[in-house]
Amino acid sequence: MTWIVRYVCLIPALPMLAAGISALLPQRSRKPAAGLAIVSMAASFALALCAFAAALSNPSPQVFNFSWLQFGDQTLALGWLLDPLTAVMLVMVTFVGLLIFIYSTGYMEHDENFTRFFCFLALFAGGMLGVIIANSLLLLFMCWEIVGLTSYLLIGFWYQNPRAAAAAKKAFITTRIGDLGFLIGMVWLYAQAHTLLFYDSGRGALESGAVSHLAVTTTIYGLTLSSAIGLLIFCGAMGKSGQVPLHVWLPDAMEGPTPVSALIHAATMVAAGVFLIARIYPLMSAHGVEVVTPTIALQVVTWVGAITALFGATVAVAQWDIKRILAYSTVSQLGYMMIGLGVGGPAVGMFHLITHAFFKALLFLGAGSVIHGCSGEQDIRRMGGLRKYMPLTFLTYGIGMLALSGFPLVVSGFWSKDAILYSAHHWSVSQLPFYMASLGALLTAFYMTRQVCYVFFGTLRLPGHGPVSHSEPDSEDTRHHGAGHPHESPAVMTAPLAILAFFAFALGFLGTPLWPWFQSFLNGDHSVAAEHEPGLVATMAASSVIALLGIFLGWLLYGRQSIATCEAPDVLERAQPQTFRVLHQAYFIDAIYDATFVRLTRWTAKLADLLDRFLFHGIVQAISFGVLGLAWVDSFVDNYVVNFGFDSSWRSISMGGRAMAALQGGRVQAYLRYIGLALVALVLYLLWGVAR
Amino acid sequence: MTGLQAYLLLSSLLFAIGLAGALTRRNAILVLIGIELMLNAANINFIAFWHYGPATTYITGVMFAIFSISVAAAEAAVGLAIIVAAYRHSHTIDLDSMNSLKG
Amino acid sequence: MTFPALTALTLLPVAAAAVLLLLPQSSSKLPRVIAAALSLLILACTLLLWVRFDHTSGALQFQERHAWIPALHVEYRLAIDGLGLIMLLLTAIVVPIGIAASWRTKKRSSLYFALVFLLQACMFGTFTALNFFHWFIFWELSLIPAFFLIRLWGGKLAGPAATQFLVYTMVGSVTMLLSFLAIYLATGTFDFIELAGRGDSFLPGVAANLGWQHVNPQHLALVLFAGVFLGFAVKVPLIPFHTWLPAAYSEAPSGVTAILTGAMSKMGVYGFLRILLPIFAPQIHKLQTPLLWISIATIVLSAFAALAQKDLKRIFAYSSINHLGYCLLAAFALVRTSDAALLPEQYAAFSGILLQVLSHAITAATIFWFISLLENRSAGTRLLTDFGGLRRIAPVFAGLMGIALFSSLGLPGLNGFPGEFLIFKGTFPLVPWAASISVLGLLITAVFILGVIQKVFTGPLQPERAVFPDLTSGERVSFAPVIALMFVLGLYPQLVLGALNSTVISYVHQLRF
Amino acid sequence: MSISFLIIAVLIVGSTAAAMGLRNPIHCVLTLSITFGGIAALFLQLGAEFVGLTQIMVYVGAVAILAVFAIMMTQSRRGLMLGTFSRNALVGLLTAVAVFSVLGWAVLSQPVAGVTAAVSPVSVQQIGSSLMHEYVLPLELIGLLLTAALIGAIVIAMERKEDTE
Repeated sequence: MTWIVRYVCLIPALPMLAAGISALLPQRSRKPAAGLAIVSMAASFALALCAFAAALSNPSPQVFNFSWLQFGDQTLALGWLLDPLTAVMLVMVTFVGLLIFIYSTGYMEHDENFTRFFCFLALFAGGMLGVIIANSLLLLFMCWEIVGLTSYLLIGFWYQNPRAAAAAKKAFITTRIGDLGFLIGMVWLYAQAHTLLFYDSGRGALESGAVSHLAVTTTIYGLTLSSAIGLLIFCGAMGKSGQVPLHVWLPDAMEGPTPVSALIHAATMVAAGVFLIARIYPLMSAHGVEVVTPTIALQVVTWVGAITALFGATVAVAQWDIKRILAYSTVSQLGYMMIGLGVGGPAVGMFHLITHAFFKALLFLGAGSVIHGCSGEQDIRRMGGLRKYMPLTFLTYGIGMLALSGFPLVVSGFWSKDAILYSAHHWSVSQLPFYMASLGALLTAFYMTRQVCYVFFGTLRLPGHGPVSHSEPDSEDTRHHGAGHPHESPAVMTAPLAILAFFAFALGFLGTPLWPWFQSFLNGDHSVAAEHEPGLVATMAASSVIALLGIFLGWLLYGRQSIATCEAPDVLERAQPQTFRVLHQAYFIDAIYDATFVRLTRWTAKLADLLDRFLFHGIVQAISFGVLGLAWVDSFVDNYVVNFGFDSSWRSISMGGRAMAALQGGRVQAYLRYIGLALVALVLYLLWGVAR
Repeated sequence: MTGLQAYLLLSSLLFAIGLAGALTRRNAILVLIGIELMLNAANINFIAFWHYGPATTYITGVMFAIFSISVAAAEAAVGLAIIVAAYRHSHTIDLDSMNSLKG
Repeated sequence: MTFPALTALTLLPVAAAAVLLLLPQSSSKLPRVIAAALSLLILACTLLLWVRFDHTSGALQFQERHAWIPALHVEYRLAIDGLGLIMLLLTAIVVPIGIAASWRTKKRSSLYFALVFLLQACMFGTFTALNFFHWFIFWELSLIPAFFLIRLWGGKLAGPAATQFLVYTMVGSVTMLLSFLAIYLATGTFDFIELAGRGDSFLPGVAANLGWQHVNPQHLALVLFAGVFLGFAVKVPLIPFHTWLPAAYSEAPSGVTAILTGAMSKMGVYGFLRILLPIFAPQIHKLQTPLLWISIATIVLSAFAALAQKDLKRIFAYSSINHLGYCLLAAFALVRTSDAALLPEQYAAFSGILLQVLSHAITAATIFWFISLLENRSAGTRLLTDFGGLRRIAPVFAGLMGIALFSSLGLPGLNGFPGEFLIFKGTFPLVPWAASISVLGLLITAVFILGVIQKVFTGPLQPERAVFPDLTSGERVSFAPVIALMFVLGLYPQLVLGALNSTVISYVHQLRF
Repeated sequence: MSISFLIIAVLIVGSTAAAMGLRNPIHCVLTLSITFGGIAALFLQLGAEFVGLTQIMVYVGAVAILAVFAIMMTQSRRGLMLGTFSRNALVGLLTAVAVFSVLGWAVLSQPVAGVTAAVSPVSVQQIGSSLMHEYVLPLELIGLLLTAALIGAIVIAMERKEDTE
């Protein structure tokens, strides 16, 4: 075991430490807090590179386990591990995180809670890196929840805005619904495998011994145990990765500051679900000896991913908010990753995760730059023509857009998405996910083109510029001090954009079919992807056509004629107002949830309260009234039956007493006399007794 | 009449005289003295019974007499003190005018 | 003869109460300082006991055994194992918190704090007694200081609430007493350990021993169980025996509520673990399904009921029911099976209960402490609708109370999580359906706790709350150890569990059903 | 029945009757001391020397003196000598007569012969040793009683401040 395995825990520990320290810092120490966070992140990045190098030289999982607690004679161990999956994620998260930290110093410059922001951000980074290095499902779960907490804190960062507070709560609760499944799956796995460690020199839950036991044991509905547990854990992944139907929190999460959206809700945390499935892939894919079809668990993952991919893409077409478009796009891309995991294995899914992290972070940061430049404006109808004012942002944003659209051959997104489409095409269960994914890819290219046309082309439609707008602003955010006209962002913000843009290009070449380094690295030494497979070129051609067609359609509808005013309805809205409305409202899923689950919860709460107040309390009241009634009867009997007899006897005693009292004259000598007479009587009595 | 009976008769007479005094005198001090006389009569009985008892080595009677004398002394001291205190309170020791024990 | 440590520990709060009562009545500040110092002293003594406790042994320790009423075979018998130890510890931790939460008590404060100490003494007595005779004396005696604390220092409706509390728990106690009298008449002993050692056949034998030939012995055993069960179910409480609790908790002064929920409710849990499970395990095994349903109802319904409340104290009153529901879920699951393969799960469940009672004591007491500060700063109101946006003007208050609230929610890294995890880890393999349904409670807990945070701390600032001072530095310092304890127990639960493992093993092995 | 007994008996009865019958309390007490002395002589005659001497010391030496003091302290300012008899004197006298007749009858009617064995006077040493052995508890109690009586008498008779004011 190399030294780096032992110290890999420092990678999450450093940002956590930074968070702890800056939590104690006073509000005004802005520079120390930001500096601390950035330095810790940089150190983590350096360590992550070392870890990466170590994983390159030894791709088998290396672990460091320790005992966390004991119950009875049992020991619950936690630990961390280093394998290619961890190494890749570590580098990606620390690098993107570092860039976003730097960017945030510019973006959040004027915020009064600047210190808190970096505290939360560093805590998030710590939690996320903890998820990555965890060698125990429990440790992963714990860090997972901490990540959820920081997501909650950061979405609700502008807590005075009730919408942000509500969105934060919604995010936490929605992901917690998934986490309940995760928790049950985890305790089930623990009960069956007797450990929660992933790798423990042959005894781990993901190693052949435990997995083969789980794969042959069946439980309800003919599911194998491994699939059942895998699906329960997948619930957690669905919550975190915004898969339908638990995606509702992700668009609302855009209430948070934009760097948060970029880091947490695009690049890293939402990908944690994908990472989780990749991590427990041996469990998900375990099947008995004679079965060859993909396991139920992986099929479910694929279908959920496909539905999510198509859903997100369609909804993104009809959004106005620059960040909401990207949010739905993220939902959709996460769906792609799930498809990739389901049909092609961890390497395919993870490749898209990594490339997506870079270009989506780029897009969000670009969007942040746009919002910053437009003084907080987020509605794309009020933008336009920004390429003149913000050339650098435009350039990098364009690269991100091409990457997301899957522009053929040059950008990373093309290669990763192509790998997914290829695997989906060859899936043995059904072709439908392939067609859904293809349609989604077309729409992706389309809505990204639409967005770019709205934002960067045409004329400026900001209020006070160009044609005067009378519509009241959709967002009353005035957090950013506004200059009169759009302006390019400072270098501290554009430099990360440029770096990310470079990687949005370059990263793709790590995983092209000609040189699938990434896949072979992730799959360890048993790489099979190097050979040319049938249909590869055909799929590539098809996906190229799809992407180009999408971009063309977008340009046709939005770019050819520049949008003049911000009141002008969308082209699609004009053509299909009903459909557009449905899409704009994201199929009314929020409204449906409000009408069903939320209302159900509220009613159940009311019911529980009423039960309490009236039924249970009522029973108690009835009993107490019964007792009171008895008491009344009793007192009646007492007063009129018992007391009557008692009173009369008492009265006679009292009269007797009065008679006796007359004897008590108060004269001592009288008493003495009585005593003397009594003596006489006594002696007489005794003598009489003797005489007899 | 045996010797013992003579002593017992004497003590009875003494007792009766003491009782008569206690019952008839108005002066509280004399009442107390009457009571002392009754106690003395009892002491005579103790000694007489001891003297005429089965063996004079059983000295229970003597002991009783001694303890009785002690108690009587204590009683006399406290009783007289009470009388003095009562006198101070009501300026009289006339038992006919003292009836605050009345129930 | 060894030093009677447990008797001494029980008498210590009595002495503290005496000291407070001897203080001059004029000063209102002196009693609280002395009370705080004395409570910390008692805590230190309890910690000393913790250190001196032989953690490698699951046997009863610090035993004191004297013949008391030989004619009735009543002994004065005190001893603790890990279970008693953790109860003593949490009581000793909660009382200083309760005193701190009562810092602003003006009215007859020395009497107030003296009653608090008497309550503590009764709880110490309950947690150390092993003979029903004096155990029951302490159990009942604890009602008296609690009653007066609620009645005299409570809110507007404190009178009915206190009476309800008293009568309710008395009814439970009476049924328990009747059951134990029947057992005593049949067996001739009041000793818990001896009764637990009698095996599973003695309860059905009660009918024969009493000479009740016409009674079905199994039915009689169940009736006896029900009597004792009612006593504890009211105390914890379990739904539907809980209706005294919201009123009592919300009407009592917050400091008292902190003690009621932090320590006194644990008397019920302790009763379940010390008395009900060892002695009545066969009956619990027989009635397991309904009992599990009761605990599920407790968990889920109380969480939903909390969601419907507007008053902060009522919310956390229900939350307290919810959290203790998990303990009882695990306790009932313990007697599911005697399959040796599931022993680790039983260990986990029992360890989880122990951790959960400790962490709930700390968390709930701290939350009520915060609520008392909130009340002091807002002229007594504690309706959710009266607050909003406090985080802006009281960030430290919001941050620290947020930590306590997230601890109550079971966030990993804080003290609420390890206990809940172990409970689910143990309960799920034993009774999967019950564990699966009761996770719903975790979700609803999150909903209402986040709702509290949302309504109190976020959003625009309410104008009438514009003057809301943040925590003073004194308050920050006094909160620091508690918050630190939350982190320590959350990150390193072995600190507590390591001391209790032997108890866990021997306890689980003693269960016979 | 010896002559000495008769003489002593007559002395006792006469002085007692005088003590209970004279009007002047001082005279009463003076005659009373004769009674006490007679009783002491009776004890001596019966062989109980220690009791007899105790009788003289306690009654003649202490009680009688105490009574004289009490009488002097309670002399009314109006000079009224409270030696007279109460209103119900006749009833009291009758009661006393009844008591005497009953007692006398009881004594005479019973055959109480008594054992007139050789009288061996009881020695002071004998009394002392039995006081310290068999009767040690009564002795202690008597000691306690006397102490209490001493303190009590002082407390009761003590002049209170508010009385003097």
